[in-house]
Amino acid sequence: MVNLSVSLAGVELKNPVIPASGTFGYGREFAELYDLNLLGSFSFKGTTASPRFGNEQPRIAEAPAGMLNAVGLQNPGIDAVIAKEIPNMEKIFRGPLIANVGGFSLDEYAENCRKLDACPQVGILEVNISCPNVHAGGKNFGCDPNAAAEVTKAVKAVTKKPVFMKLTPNVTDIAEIARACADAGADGICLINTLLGMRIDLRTRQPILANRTGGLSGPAVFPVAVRMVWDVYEAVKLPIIGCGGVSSAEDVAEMMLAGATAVEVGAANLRNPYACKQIVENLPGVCDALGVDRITELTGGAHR
Amino acid sequence: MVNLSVSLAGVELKNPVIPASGTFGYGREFAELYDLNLLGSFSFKGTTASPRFGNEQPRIAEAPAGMLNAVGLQNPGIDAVIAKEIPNMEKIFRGPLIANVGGFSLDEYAENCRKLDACPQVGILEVNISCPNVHAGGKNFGCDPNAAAEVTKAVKAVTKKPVFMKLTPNVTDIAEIARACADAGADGICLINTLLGMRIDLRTRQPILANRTGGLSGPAVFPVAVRMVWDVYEAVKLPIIGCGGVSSAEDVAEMMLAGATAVEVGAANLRNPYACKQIVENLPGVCDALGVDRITELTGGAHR
Amino acid sequence: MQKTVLKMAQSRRLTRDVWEMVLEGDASAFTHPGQFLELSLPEKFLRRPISVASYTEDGVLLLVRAAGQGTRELVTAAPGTEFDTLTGLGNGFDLKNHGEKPILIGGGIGLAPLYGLARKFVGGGLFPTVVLGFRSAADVFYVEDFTALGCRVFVATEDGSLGVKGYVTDCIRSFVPECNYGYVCGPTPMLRAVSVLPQLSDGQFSFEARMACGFGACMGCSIHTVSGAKRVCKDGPVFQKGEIVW
Amino acid sequence: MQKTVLKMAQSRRLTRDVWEMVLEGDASAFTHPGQFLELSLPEKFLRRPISVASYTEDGVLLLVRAAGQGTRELVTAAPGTEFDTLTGLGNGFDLKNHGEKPILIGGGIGLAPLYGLARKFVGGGLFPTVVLGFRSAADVFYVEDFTALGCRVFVATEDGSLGVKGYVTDCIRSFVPECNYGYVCGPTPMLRAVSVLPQLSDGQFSFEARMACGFGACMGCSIHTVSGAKRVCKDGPVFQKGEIVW
Ligand SMILES: Cc1cc2nc3c(=O)[nH]c(=O)nc-3n(C[C@H](O)[C@H](O)[C@H](O)COP(=O)(O)OP(=O)(O)OC[C@H]3O[C@@H](n4cnc5c(N)ncnc54)[C@H](O)[C@@H]3O)c2cc1C
Ligand SMILES: Cc1cc2nc3c(=O)[nH]c(=O)nc-3n(C[C@H](O)[C@H](O)[C@H](O)COP(=O)(O)OP(=O)(O)OC[C@H]3O[C@@H](n4cnc5c(N)ncnc54)[C@H](O)[C@@H]3O)c2cc1C
Ligand SMILES: Cc1cc2nc3c(=O)[nH]c(=O)nc-3n(C[C@H](O)[C@H](O)[C@H](O)COP(=O)(O)O)c2cc1C
Ligand SMILES: Cc1cc2nc3c(=O)[nH]c(=O)nc-3n(C[C@H](O)[C@H](O)[C@H](O)COP(=O)(O)O)c2cc1C
Ligand code: FES
Ligand code: FES
Repeated sequence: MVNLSVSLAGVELKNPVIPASGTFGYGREFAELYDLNLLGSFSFKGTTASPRFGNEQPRIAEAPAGMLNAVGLQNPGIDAVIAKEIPNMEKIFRGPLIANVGGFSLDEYAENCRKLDACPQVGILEVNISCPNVHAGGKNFGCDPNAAAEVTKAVKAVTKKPVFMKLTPNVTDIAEIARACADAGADGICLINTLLGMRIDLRTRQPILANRTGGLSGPAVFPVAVRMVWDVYEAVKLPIIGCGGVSSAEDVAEMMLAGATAVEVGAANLRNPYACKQIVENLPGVCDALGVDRITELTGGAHR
Repeated sequence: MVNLSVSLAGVELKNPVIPASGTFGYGREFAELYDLNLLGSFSFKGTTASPRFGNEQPRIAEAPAGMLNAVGLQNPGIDAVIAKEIPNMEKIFRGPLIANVGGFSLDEYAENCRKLDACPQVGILEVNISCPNVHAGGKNFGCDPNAAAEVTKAVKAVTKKPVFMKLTPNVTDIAEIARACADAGADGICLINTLLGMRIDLRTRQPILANRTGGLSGPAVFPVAVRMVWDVYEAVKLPIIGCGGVSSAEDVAEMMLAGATAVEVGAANLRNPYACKQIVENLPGVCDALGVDRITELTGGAHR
Repeated sequence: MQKTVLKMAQSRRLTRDVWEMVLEGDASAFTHPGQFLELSLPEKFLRRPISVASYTEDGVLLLVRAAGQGTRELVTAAPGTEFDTLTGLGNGFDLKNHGEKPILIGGGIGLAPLYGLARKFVGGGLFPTVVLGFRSAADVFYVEDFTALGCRVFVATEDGSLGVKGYVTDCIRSFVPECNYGYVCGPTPMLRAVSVLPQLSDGQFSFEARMACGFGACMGCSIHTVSGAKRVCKDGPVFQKGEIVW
Repeated sequence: MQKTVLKMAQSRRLTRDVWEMVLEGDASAFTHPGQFLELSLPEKFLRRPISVASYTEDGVLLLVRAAGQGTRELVTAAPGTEFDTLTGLGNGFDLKNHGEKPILIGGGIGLAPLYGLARKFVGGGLFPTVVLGFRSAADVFYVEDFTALGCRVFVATEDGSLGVKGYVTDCIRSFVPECNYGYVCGPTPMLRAVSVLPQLSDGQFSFEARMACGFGACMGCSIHTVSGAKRVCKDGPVFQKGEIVW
């Protein structure tokens, strides 16, 4: 029997498989298909202070071995999430939840995290810094080490829960951003969010997405994600949640060898609603084939 | 009859289809399969001052809808290229060649371009700035606007041929790099080079590539390339050679709508040696379907 | 929702770009006409949403327009080709509250879900009026199939090459002014035009959106409604007239 | 090189991970044993290089080890499956300069190109000695096929469960010390071990490398030789002993 359990900054997960934020809603649709308690955790849809509709239609475009999305953080707002969604999630998943937090200002991040700090169901705060800073001309927090550090500090000041900073891959030096977050007190790093992309409709000659650009995810980004997880593992001594293009148990193992302690699965859930379940089921076999008794042995294995 | 001809900073091409550097060697292998004169031009393998073996084996890894390469600029050096390869290429392609130039210092870039300036067969210098600067601790020229501008100036000082700066996509703000090149006198921009990626061999637990990381290319990167071409088109008033994941005539049209004047085809040549020929053959049909008489009408069409 | 494998049984070309396809397999997840399925195609990451034109326990009938590369591959797949499919998606039409004088209004390929709806109505003894709009005579399909059910069918073509010249709205105004409850599916401009026909006091409108999941998880397909954001895939694709924000 | 479509005619399992496959189609681009082809597989970007174990005008024989996902898909493809293929790749073995006493030395799946080579030699009246190495008896395949050609065949297994216990080098030293010209294909450590056997004054060694194009365009497969960088796919896969830098 392979031991699949992992620990993320003190939070114990029965296995490293975590549906990624925005691809699992609040779990409801998947709970109709399988028992979510087989998952390590799940990261629910990114939450902002106010309710958001997000971007106009179309929000989805296809890409080779992947997809673009420009949902734009649609969510009912932090208060509704805490009042309605978290109690609902508690009914379908007993383990610690990962709360993905968005924000357009330092205050908003802090406010959201302060409120979530009071929710015992939430085990980890995953702070999505791929958001434009309205106080800095819309510059993305995650693209600047100082801004990333400021968000980290603002959030750490209001919570005792472990804080994982979720990084955008659209940067020159991902290790620099990770170090800034680590120095500012982050408990872990989650990466990658989506790569900025665009598709154009030949017929209309306009970008397919109403928002013009969207985030590329799915298998296409997997090698980029593995490389960035590798870079961050070399740069900081924090647990890493690896994410980007994972769609099989083998991909989970590869991500962990690159340095991840746990692994998020995003777009794969959308194409195959049973993706996470199948990955969890196949993981022991993959570990056996690799001669591994405890899956934690894999973490960072490629650096040795 | 659709008019497919395009002009790149004064250099006339019979159509916008150009095999990308490093995926077409010096044309020889393809000339055995079809008449290269059906191409707009071709960009031959990146040239450095000295002969280079490049990286050790393995240099190639697979990726979803793409591939990683870490060839490492294998080439016989500028003098051998000028003495042997360019005369050979002249025999199989009558149009203007695109000379892709690498370098590990400003001097090396300038030296290579000075020598190529004397070659009448070369129509355009395509300066690959995805190279580490040995004088700046190995920092990539293409990741820093100042370094990119310095290379541009160094090269422009030694040649009268049009200079296209070939950008790396591994940056936070591609428009900033493009603007730096434009301000420094570039005649055009070529993008994108490969996205940094990594694959790990589960069995050996080590990165597959001897160089550890490699460059991701192929269809997987197409949406990223389209987005960056869009961004650069908005940022500078220079002709753009779009590149990255193009594998069909439709992709060429999409790249042009995003802002490209001509389009390079890379990894697709490796998977299908007839890729460029088929794209050229299909282009009139695609233009017809889009109701376009002159293909130049497409350039930047999505910005209107 | 169910994940299952459907097998291409037969495919028949109806017009230059529309095919009728029969897929066999477990279709037990369908409960209402107007629901849809999502087919997985080789070398495409996203599934393709297609309405069920009708369903039985062991198969579905699809009407598919070859709109792009994916649907082109689909309609030309060889018999026996298997498709990994999500079935029973979306809410479908509500047959109970059909108003006084229901009318089925379809634009082009949008008629697909109305066929199954008409069959259900006819099975229950109600013979709705059907108005179908097409670009031109060459694009017309499935009119006889609706007629064969016993429905009164009107055809409108934009160029007048068959039936009434003009849009479905022109046809409805002129020939069936008495109908007051619409079941509507077609391109969004048509839906909107139909929605402002004063004679239609109420109705149900089936929407399209680019989808990533098709089952409510990603918010990729959300539209504005009077009661806030709704997902076309899960809360729709059929929306009550009163909910819709145009 | 030629781009063509090959169709799976039959596939037969030989050991737990090795299959014999017959593909039909235009194989006229092959001129030498030791050449290879590159098969395109659905959902894989890069083609898979496989040696031709033998070829006729209208087909090829392949021996394939299910090493990863791609080869697993390949060996289990249904008869009739078509593969877009580049044929006639690489230089292959030189049969003319076979030295005085040639010996064919294969390690595991590396025996594939040697089979065609042996057939060619036998066709020309020369019956080379063959030494084949395997992990264990369960992994042994194609020994009878070489024997049936009339060759003298030695088998070595690492665990001694069949034939000589040890590596091919052990076998060669003990049993065929007279052979002095090798045709060698197998894993790189084996090639190297064979190359330092003092009895082999010369020989030809077939190499593997991860390839992107397979036809000389990308420099993905380059190795060091005494005369500089050479491409395994185009300048090889067979290299003369004297060229090789280990
Ligand atoms: C609920 C619903 C029911 C539908 N029912 C039918 C039907 O019964 N018959 C039929 O022929 N078509 C139907 N469609 C439209 C059909 O889904 C698209 O024509 C198809 O997805 C186009 O795929 P493609 O690969 O051919 O085109 P491409 O343009 O190459 O597709 C690229 C991407 O855009 C998406 N896309 C493109 N057009 C549409 C569209 N109109 N709606 C949604 N997504 C789109 C594709 O799914 C794919 O992800 C329906 C759509 C929805 C949302
Ligand atoms: C010239 C040549 C001749 C060959 N002849 C044979 C043969 O006759 N029979 C046979 O069974 N195998 C042969 N091989 C090895 C065969 O190409 C690999 O086993 C196969 O590519 C593995 O693909 P996969 O998808 O199963 O494995 P994966 O590991 O999933 O493949 C991933 C990538 O790595 C490449 N790769 C993995 N292993 C190798 C390898 N050993 N050599 C080259 N590329 C590799 C694949 O081509 C693919 O691009 C030959 C290789 C070369 C270069
Ligand atoms: C439809 C969609 C919505 C997403 N929403 C969020 C979000 O709200 N917050 C967030 O941090 N990441 C969001 N992401 C990014 C994913 O969580 C993940 O980081 C990314 O998709 C890469 O993983 P993948 O390739 O497995 O999809 C979203 C991704 C998709 C596809
Ligand atoms: C094997 C290989 C070698 C390459 N060598 C070079 C090179 O020498 N110089 C260069 O500027 N780009 C080089 N590139 C990058 C390509 O020219 C191109 O920018 C990139 O691959 C993206 O295009 P694609 O997705 O169509 O392959 C190379 C790419 C590949 C795959
Ligand atoms: S497509 Fe995912 S929620 Fe509708
Ligand atoms: S694989 Fe491309 S040169 Fe050999």
